[in-house]
Amino acid sequence: MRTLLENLKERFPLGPITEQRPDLAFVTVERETLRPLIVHLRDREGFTHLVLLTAVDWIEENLFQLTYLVHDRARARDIGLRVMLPRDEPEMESIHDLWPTAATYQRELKEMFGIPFPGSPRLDEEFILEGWVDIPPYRRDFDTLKFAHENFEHRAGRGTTDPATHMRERMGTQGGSK
Amino acid sequence: MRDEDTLVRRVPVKDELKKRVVKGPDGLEFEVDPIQDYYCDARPEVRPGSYVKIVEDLFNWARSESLWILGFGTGCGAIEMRPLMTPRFDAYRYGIQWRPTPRQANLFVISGYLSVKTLKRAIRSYEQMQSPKYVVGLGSCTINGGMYWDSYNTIKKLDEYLPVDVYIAGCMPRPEALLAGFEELKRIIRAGKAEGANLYAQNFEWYKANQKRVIHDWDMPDYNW
Amino acid sequence: MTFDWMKIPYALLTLFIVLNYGLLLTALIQKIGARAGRRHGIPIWQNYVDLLKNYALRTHITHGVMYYLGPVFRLSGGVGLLLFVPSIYGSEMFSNLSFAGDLILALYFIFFGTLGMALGAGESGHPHAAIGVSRGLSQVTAAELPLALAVFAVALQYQTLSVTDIVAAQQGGFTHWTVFTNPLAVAAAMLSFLGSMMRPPFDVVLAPQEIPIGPPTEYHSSYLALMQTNRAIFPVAKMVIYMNLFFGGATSWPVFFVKVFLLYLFSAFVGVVFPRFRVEQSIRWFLIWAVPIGIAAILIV
Amino acid sequence: MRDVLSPFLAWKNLFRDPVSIRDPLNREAAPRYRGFHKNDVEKCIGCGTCETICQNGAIDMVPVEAIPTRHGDSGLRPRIDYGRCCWCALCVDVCMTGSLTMSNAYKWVDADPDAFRFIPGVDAKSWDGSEHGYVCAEGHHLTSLERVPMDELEPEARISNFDEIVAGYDVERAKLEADRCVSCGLCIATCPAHMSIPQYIEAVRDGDYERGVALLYETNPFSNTCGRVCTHKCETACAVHNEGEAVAIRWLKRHIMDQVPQEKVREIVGRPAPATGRKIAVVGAGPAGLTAAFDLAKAGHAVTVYEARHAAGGMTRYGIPEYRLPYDSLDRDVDVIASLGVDIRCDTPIGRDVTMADLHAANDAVVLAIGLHLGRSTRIPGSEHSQVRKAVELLRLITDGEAFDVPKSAVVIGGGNVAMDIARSLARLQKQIHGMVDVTVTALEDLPHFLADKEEVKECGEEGIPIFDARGPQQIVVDDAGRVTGLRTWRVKSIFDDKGRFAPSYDESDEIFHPAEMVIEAIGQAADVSLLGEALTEELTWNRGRIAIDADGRTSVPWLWSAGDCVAGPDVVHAVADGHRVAASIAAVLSEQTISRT
Repeated sequence: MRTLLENLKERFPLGPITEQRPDLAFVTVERETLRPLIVHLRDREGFTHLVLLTAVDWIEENLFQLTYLVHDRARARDIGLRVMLPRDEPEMESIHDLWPTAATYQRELKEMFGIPFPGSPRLDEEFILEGWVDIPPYRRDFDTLKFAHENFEHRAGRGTTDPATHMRERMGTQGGSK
Repeated sequence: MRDEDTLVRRVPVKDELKKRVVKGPDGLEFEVDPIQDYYCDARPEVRPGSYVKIVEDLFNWARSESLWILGFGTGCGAIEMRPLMTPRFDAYRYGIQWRPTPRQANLFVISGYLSVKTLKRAIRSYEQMQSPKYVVGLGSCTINGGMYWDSYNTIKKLDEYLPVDVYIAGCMPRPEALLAGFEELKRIIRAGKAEGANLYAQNFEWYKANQKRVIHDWDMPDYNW
Repeated sequence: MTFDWMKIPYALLTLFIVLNYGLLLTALIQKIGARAGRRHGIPIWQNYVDLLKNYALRTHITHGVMYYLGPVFRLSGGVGLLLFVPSIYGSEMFSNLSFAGDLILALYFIFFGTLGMALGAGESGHPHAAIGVSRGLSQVTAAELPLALAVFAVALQYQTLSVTDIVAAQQGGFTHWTVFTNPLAVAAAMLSFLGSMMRPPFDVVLAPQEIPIGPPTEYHSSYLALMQTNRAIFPVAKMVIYMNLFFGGATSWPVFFVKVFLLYLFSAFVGVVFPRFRVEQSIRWFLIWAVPIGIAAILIV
Repeated sequence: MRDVLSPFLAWKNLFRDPVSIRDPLNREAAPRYRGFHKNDVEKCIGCGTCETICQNGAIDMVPVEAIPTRHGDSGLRPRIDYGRCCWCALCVDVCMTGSLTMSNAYKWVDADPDAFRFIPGVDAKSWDGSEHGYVCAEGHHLTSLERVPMDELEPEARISNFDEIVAGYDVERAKLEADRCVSCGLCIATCPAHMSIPQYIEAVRDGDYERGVALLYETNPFSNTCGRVCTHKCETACAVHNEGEAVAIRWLKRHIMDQVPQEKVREIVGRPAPATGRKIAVVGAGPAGLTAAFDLAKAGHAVTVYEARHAAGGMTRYGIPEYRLPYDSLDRDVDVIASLGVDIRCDTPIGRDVTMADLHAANDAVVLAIGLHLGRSTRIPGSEHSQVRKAVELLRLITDGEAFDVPKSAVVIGGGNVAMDIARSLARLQKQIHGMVDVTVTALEDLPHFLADKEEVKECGEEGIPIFDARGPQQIVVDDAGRVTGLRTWRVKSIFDDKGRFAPSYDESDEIFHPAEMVIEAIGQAADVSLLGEALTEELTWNRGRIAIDADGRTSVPWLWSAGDCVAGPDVVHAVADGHRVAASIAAVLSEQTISRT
């Protein structure tokens, strides 16, 4: 893994590298570097399996993080490629031509995070959500509890009491108060 | 960052459901409106039972002892239904069996959470079942949302959308609890109180309004059967 | 030939006996199968309850005339099969409406119900039903082939097309039964029997556990109940044919019950322990194993 | 061929028993199955920790008719919504009393979806009596039951001096201790001053001490003092107390004050509101008087505090020994109050140069917070002897550094904190002067009913002071030369009669003679009301020797309020609460007057 990373460093501009395990490393790369790098990994280094493509919303940094995890079956090792996208302009190049399965992931990311992958097949078709009417729900500025309360009927008859407040109301006459 | 216009996806009608003109094998052209033509679009009606009490009692007994369950596992609770078919629990000895088609089933077991997408299918399946039909809500999720109480995509109160005859507490209820629920349902049926289908027909507008409130892409007729 | 009108109530009595016997028999076989799976299985009266329940449903929908006629055809296939074949040999009461060429009619009736079913199910418009129909018809055709061959062999052997005559020829001790006089034909017929009894491994068409349940997908309430009624009568009727053709027929109701039960048990004996074949597997199986035996049977005769 | 035939072997099952469960409808679950909830409502304290931990929002705390709110019990009980619950049992694991458990019942079928909300233990259920089910594993607790240890001076190191015994937590330990708090808030109602205890503990957890100080000063300007010597009744109400050691609330309060420099504290407390032109006089610079002064000064009133002694602090300074409450800690509290512009005039006893009438004339309101500075006497034979002293009197001498004859041996009568204070102070002086300790404590109460704090009793023992409990003093023995030789006591059979009145009965056969040069009475204190003057004493309404006040601390004389020990009995934090109350009452009355005047 170490040699592979050294090798990659020579060929591609790589960002920060985390070696999580001897057989698992994460590399952060620029948006433009991803495609040549992942093609290189697939065709030259034996990382033939796209394990997953997922995203994280770093709302505080105003970034989306895409993680492409690829697996090398022969040597049982994985590399995760991270791409940081600005949240306000998160468009990313599609890799469905490299792995057809990527199209499904990309469709899901479009739906749940609103990250567009132009050219990806069936990208705009509904995946899990049908008739979704709010911002993509995996975005962290989406308030799921609020949405649930506004959209769905909850059973009436609930209501709680704060022990401290309740005790003060019941025992308030003892001692002074502010 | 919340930009309603670009992020909110309006819900277009699916292509295969749009009105269109097709050419038949005989060369004649005719218009097809799938939503109208492919379904029987009729309002449900209240169907009273037999007026002869003893006959209705006999029928109810037969209905209770012959529960045919629609094999549609909506949520995680479906995993608890499977053991019932195994020799370990052997639900068949209680007159319970699973049918693969809603037409032949009388009992719809909502096995846990219903996502909005599943709800749509569940409603269609329910409406295709023949009266009298029963619904059993399984576990917390059907009662008040369960662990998905704050989820953006699951309904919280099943009885808002379908008439439920019996609820079984648990997350998920054990197969034994399910059997107990079915036994309770049998009791209710025998007592002639399991009239969910008529309830649904009576309060049809209310149910539809609730259903349409959460199913934003309503692209089917109001009643599918 | 004068028609004895008394035959009609007698035939209906046969029908009644066979219906009840069929309902109990299928339940009993299911129970035996369940025991082989180490469970209790359904109550013995479950079939009655299911039947009553389905007749008692309050709503039913139709998809057109053929859809309605499907179950009717199916039931008349079963009833017809039963009525034109003598159930009890030598009994005036229970010879039903049998006549000289009834064997051909019987073969026709076996197929008739299935065809009617196919038409009705096709009318329902449900894609699963259509899949079921195509599956069912191909399998039934494949299964019917060895049976037809076996029947021809038997007809050749006894030089008659009357079931009554065939039974008569087998009287006088069990060594006279076709099963011993023409074992190859019986073997072919029994393999076909497995295929047409809708039990595993050949039940993919109608298996209630399959997601596309097949032709009955859209059938429900009283339609389904008609089909259930048929499902109680039809196997018995078919087994009557088998019994008459190959196993010496029955001279009294107890013998009838025992022989039919054993025949049914035979299909269950195989069915309980084998998993389902896919349609193309079962067709191949019939063509490779059953058909050659049937041809051999004809050749030998 | 084998493949074809071997499946037929399955037919042998026909002759074996079915594996089906014979009666699945009445099958009992495993003994530790997580079934439906049970709650021992007697044990439950309604702390709501189960509600807090529930990830599904399934638990509501609701009042229950039959369960009253009382000290350490909110009177609320958890109501569980089985439309939410997922039986993860976190609520059982976290339960602070172990009252919440699960039965192994698992069948509940109902046609009514609203039926699935119930209060375990209150709404009777069939599984209430179930013996099996999930309970929190023995010894398994989500929160630590043991208090983070506090560094203290060893008995040998502390007996010869008045150095503070308790070292206080460092930041790391304080965080660990703060982590044990479940923020239930049961303590708040118990605290007379209703301090925001969970909130300031949270501030410790967050390391945000300035927020902590701000929270403390909202309710208590004597946080340095209370952080050391508060009676901390809150800790008896602590939810953790039920199964382990209560959170060290007092030490955490002290920790906050220790962490923030004095200038910063003053800055946080802020400046008073614009002057209102109203003037208020406070008699007595103890916690009650100064708290009232603090509140009133913050509101912009001009406050003058008159103190008879050399320094402010009242009983906290003159009653509590320095090893428990160092004077500089007290000074910090007083300093903050003075920084608000409160004019504290020491050595100004009322009745000598200034009278109550003068105060009335010059001010809009007067607060009487004179504390309990007179000791009570046992009035047993020999108690008039000059070597029979009052504890409060000796403590005052010690504080003022005035010399007195430290006896070689002494016996203290009393079982309260004052008795412990004087015994231990005396022991220190003995050690310093005589090099050895010889103090004995005798008390009416038996040890389980002791009035003094447990720590006090324990530390007393550590410092070599024997305690004789359940001893009734009968006679102070004076020898022929007129010197006290000791105290004779009888064993107490009971203190109160069957009507609950104070009427001790003794076992005369069990007599002990405690030899001593000096006998110190520490059986209670009284207020010195001589300063009121005759006219005012006449005018006031009295209640069993104490000035009668209404719920707001106002006396029967409209311009006079009274607060603190002199009306409420000895307790620092109670005095603080009293101070707040009269301040609020005065402020309300003054603003009413302003409105009616304009």
